[in-house]
Amino acid sequence: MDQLIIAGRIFNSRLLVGTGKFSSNQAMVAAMEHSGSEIVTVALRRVDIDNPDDSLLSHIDPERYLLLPNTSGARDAEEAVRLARLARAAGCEPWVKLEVTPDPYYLLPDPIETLKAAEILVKEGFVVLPYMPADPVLARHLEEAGTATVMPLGAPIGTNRGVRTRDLIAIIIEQANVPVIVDAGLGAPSHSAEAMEMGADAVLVNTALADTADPAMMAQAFRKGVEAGREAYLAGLGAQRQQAEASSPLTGFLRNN
Amino acid sequence: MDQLIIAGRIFNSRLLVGTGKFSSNQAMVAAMEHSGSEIVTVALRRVDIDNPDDSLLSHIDPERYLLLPNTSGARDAEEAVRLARLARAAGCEPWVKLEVTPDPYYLLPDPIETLKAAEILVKEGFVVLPYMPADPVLARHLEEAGTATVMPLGAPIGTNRGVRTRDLIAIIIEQANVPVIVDAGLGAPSHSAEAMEMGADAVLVNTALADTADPAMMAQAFRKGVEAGREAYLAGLGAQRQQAEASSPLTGFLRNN
Amino acid sequence: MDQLIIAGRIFNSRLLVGTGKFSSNQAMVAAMEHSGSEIVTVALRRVDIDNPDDSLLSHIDPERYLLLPNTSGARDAEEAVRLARLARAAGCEPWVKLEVTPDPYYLLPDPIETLKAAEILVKEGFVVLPYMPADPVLARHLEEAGTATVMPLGAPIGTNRGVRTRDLIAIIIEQANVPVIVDAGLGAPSHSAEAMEMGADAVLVNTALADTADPAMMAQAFRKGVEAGREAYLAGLGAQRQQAEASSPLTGFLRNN
Amino acid sequence: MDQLIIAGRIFNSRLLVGTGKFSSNQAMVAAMEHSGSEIVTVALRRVDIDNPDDSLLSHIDPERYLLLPNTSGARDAEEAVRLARLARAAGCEPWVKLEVTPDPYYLLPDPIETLKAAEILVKEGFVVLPYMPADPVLARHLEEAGTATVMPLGAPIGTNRGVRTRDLIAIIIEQANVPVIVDAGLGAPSHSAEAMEMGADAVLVNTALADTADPAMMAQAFRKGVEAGREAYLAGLGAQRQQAEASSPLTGFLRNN
Amino acid sequence: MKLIINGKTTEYQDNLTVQQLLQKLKLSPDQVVVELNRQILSPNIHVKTELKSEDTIELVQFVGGG
Amino acid sequence: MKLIINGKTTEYQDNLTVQQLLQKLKLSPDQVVVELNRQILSPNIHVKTELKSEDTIELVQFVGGG
Amino acid sequence: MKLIINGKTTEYQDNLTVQQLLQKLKLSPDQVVVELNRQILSPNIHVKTELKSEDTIELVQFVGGG
Amino acid sequence: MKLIINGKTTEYQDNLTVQQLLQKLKLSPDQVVVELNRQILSPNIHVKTELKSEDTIELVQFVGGG
Repeated sequence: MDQLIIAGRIFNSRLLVGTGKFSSNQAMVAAMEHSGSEIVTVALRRVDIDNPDDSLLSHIDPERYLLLPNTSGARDAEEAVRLARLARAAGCEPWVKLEVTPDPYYLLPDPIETLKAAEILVKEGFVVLPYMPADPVLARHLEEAGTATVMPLGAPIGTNRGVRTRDLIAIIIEQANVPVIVDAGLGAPSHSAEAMEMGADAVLVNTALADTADPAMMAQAFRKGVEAGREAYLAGLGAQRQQAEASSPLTGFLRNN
Repeated sequence: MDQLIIAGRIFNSRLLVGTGKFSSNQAMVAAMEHSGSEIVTVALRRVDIDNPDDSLLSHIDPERYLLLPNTSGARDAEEAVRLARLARAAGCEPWVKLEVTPDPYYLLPDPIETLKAAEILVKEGFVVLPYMPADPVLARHLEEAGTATVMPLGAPIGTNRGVRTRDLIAIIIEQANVPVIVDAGLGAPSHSAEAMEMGADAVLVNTALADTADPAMMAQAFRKGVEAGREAYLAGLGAQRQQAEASSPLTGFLRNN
Repeated sequence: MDQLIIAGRIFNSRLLVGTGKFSSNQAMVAAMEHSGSEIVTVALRRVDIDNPDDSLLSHIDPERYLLLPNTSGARDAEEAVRLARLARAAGCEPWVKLEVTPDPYYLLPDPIETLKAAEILVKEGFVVLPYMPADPVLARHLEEAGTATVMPLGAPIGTNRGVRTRDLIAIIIEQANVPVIVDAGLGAPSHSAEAMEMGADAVLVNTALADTADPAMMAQAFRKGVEAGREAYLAGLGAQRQQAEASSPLTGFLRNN
Repeated sequence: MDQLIIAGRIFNSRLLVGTGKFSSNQAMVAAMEHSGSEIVTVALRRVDIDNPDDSLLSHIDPERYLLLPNTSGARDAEEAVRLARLARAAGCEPWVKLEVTPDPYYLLPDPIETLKAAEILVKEGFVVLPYMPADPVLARHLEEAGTATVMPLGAPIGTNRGVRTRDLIAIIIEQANVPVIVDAGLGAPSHSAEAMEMGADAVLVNTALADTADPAMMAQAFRKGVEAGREAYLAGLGAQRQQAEASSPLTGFLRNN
Repeated sequence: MKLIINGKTTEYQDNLTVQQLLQKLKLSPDQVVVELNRQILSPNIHVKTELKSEDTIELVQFVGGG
Repeated sequence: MKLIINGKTTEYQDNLTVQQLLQKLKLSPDQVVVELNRQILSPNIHVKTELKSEDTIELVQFVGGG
Repeated sequence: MKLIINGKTTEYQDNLTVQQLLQKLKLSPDQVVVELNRQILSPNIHVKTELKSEDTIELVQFVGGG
Repeated sequence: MKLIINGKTTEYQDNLTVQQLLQKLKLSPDQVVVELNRQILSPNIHVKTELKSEDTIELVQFVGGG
């Protein structure tokens, strides 16, 4: 059976979903359920003392989903490490989606600080899933540092532009010895299918699910897109051709030539 | 419930499959079944007197699939009309996938002869599904001639290049009053999902299913790709952005700024 | 020397420019001059009786530029033929850029009516340059009808989207026996260079020159873009590769391995 | 006048050329001359004691070209620094194109080692032009380290695939305070024009010039492509549109509606 | 005399040739093409072509176009 | 009797109906369509359709196609 | 007693343990993580951890994120 | 005297300065850079730099590169 294995843990779904920006917790839960996902990301923030909202966690069944805290908001390695430790202290398993994004405008990952934080967190026993630029050499450094996966970006977060870094992600997939999870920028099921057809091990989606009239249906669409891409990859895709190739036999039509 | 209606007939699947180029009838049947398709295309050829192969039809359950004969091999309207009539005489319902391809190298459709044949066949009571260039004005002419659908090409037959005519197919979809079925060139589930996300009503695939190590799995992948694209279209896709948009709240990190 | 020959007439420039939408006649003339073009298109319209504007022709030196009237506005073959005859009566040489665009929204050419008009105009002795969809089979029909060139569209007029019909234009170029002029949609010099690198014989540009703060500089930029693409085509471009290839010798660095 | 300024030095050409892989020194010199370039890159290698080839330098006029030694072959910061020092000892000005490429297959730059080497070389007084992944955050780190430019890759070296990292290079250009030179992967003049239209300050080309039947003509083509793109950028390009926009006036054709 | 010129109907007191009409409208014959009742007139017959009531006249000229 | 079947000429000694020809060729009438001198024959008249020399016959069937 | 909680300074009359502070703020200890002067506190020591003036406390919780 | 030059070991009978070595190898000092035991030598000290056995010498020059 075709399974995704991260840090020795087995998953049957290859779609990770984020929990941000949903219009309601109900919409979020519906999306999670229809996505078939087994890993959901969450963020850490200060409690608003004056009106603390109800805990997100009460909506997420820990039996069903692995909670993957991210370090979003961290601008350098130190802040990322601090967030990861807080998340663990909150009772999560020691898994962390490492994000270090100094630029608040494009939210692109910092290769230097991400590697630095990864080295520290791995030493502290964390299972580290780093969000990273589509940079094959950096992917190798992270892998050597002991990260459980690499998570190259398809396009900047929330742009819905798809696998714009295609050539480089193909190289990462070819060279990686850990699962490659394409994260950020996947705005349509066709994008997730494309990533999987390329041989990615999984994809992570959030904005595209939150940013639609029907999160549940969109989540189901992404689920199918990911499965479609994976199955096509396993079955073996035909090569692109410049010349046409008839799908009907050309010979023997009703003429004599 | 979301259904595809062609010439008043209702279909629950939006994936049409061709029966050409499979390594065996068993592979073909497996692909048909896993595709979930309800419409399969076939071609007409001269019997090889010396060793007539067993009839294709014995492998296709007429209760389950609508047989859609094509006019492949026709180089002009007259040959296409002749083939359509022969197909009907063979006991098929009067449905025809109209193909007129004078150039045996790229097998591209002839806009002039295709329209001419469509006008004749519609008058003779055929339900005409014309394979055509991705040409919005021609699509209108065909629709005015009474065709049941339009079938613009995504890329030349068998190239597996995907929706290379994207801009023009988008215009056809916007303007058409009959179902738009993207035909030819779709080589991966992501291509079929992309076409459906654009608002196409269905897609037709053949080469990609025949030209793989596991036709059954590939057919299932395309089925999911088509469903994924359709559901995403119905749910409503987010727009592409130039700037990033955080999927985690950026404010209120553990610092005072 | 590398020359463009249309209907036996020799041109040293491979850039045709349109005269529409300029902010002033001065801007138009500056663009024409800096483009190096030898062929400029013009349109025919009713005189506004109440305030007839000064004649466009007084700004265009007939010694320097071949005036190429278009049939813009024509919605069918009859209107196109009528416009062509009027243009000739106005004293132009019998050259015409044939445009038949029934849809006022996307202004896409009508393959059926364009071919019909081309057949009539060729019989009447016109040198016909037809604007057409990027449809290789239609290109052959037009060539057989006796047109002097084919002018497939890169993208809908005025969209600045570039050679979006790349695959099909490549086939037209491969098969054509008359000059192929890519028309419409070329919004940047890189687009014109790309078309020429593909082997196009010339390109026609208008919107991109009129729709800029500095038409003269933009015209010069397109001139260079067209020349660059042509020269690269003549010199012979290298193939695209999947794998990297060192541009510096890799061996013999200061280590012993 | 539009000039390129790097580390306070003024250049009139925005095309840098490499000297690798030419079939002969004559071909190399012809390409250099026709390119109009003022900066040419060279590599350092061990002398072959048994048959030392004639010095490359004798073919390059130091009055006309700034010699820019690269550190190609270096797999880490230490090797890159060693090569830079050797180049300076050879009598070059202290300019260096910093390249650190641990992977001999795709020759992609190492973000970590490149930054490390840049910091050392800047301290030693070198003018550092670093070849780098198309990574906006890394570009900022390099700029803060004091590099004179950033040189993001368009595509892996020698692939001729063009500006495949377009979205990210656009962000680098938007944010950079030093010249952005697009390096590697530009295989056609249209690619160089595209990079310049995006606002790049210069491009570097080598493989495309060496890997053609006529290096001199190809070099001239790239020169024009770069100038075309730059002038279009300065003139101001029109935006891409989804809808067509007539280049001829649509009103007042010879009909009453 | 009632003339339909470029789709608009106009009244004229006295008879006119095409040449006289163009003069009235201040249009030089080398700038415009005249179509009279769907027939194109070559400039050299403007002078001897009498207009009659209900005639439909199209006056066209070149403008910028792509 | 000389028949041109699918482009090839064949000699037959005795007279044949279409039905008899199909039997000779071991083709079942529900698998093939018969075109006689460019006219399509519906299966129910195979039995009473006599073939004569120089007749041109096309026998076609369905095959896989896209 | 002056406490800096999530960046804001607040005055409290009487002494407090971390547990008591959470009760005052109506926050359940299994919903928030407490950081006291940059040191993370495990819930089981909330009860015996006395706060003193000028203490800097961060109270954080999980929210939706991608 | 044993010298390791560009990774290859060579025997020399008599003592040599760097300048003499370059002469033996027919290399002009303005074409190559000399690295002696990982130290770069400026050309002006070639003449007075004596080589001793086991010295590691790198001789490098410019070649075409991108």
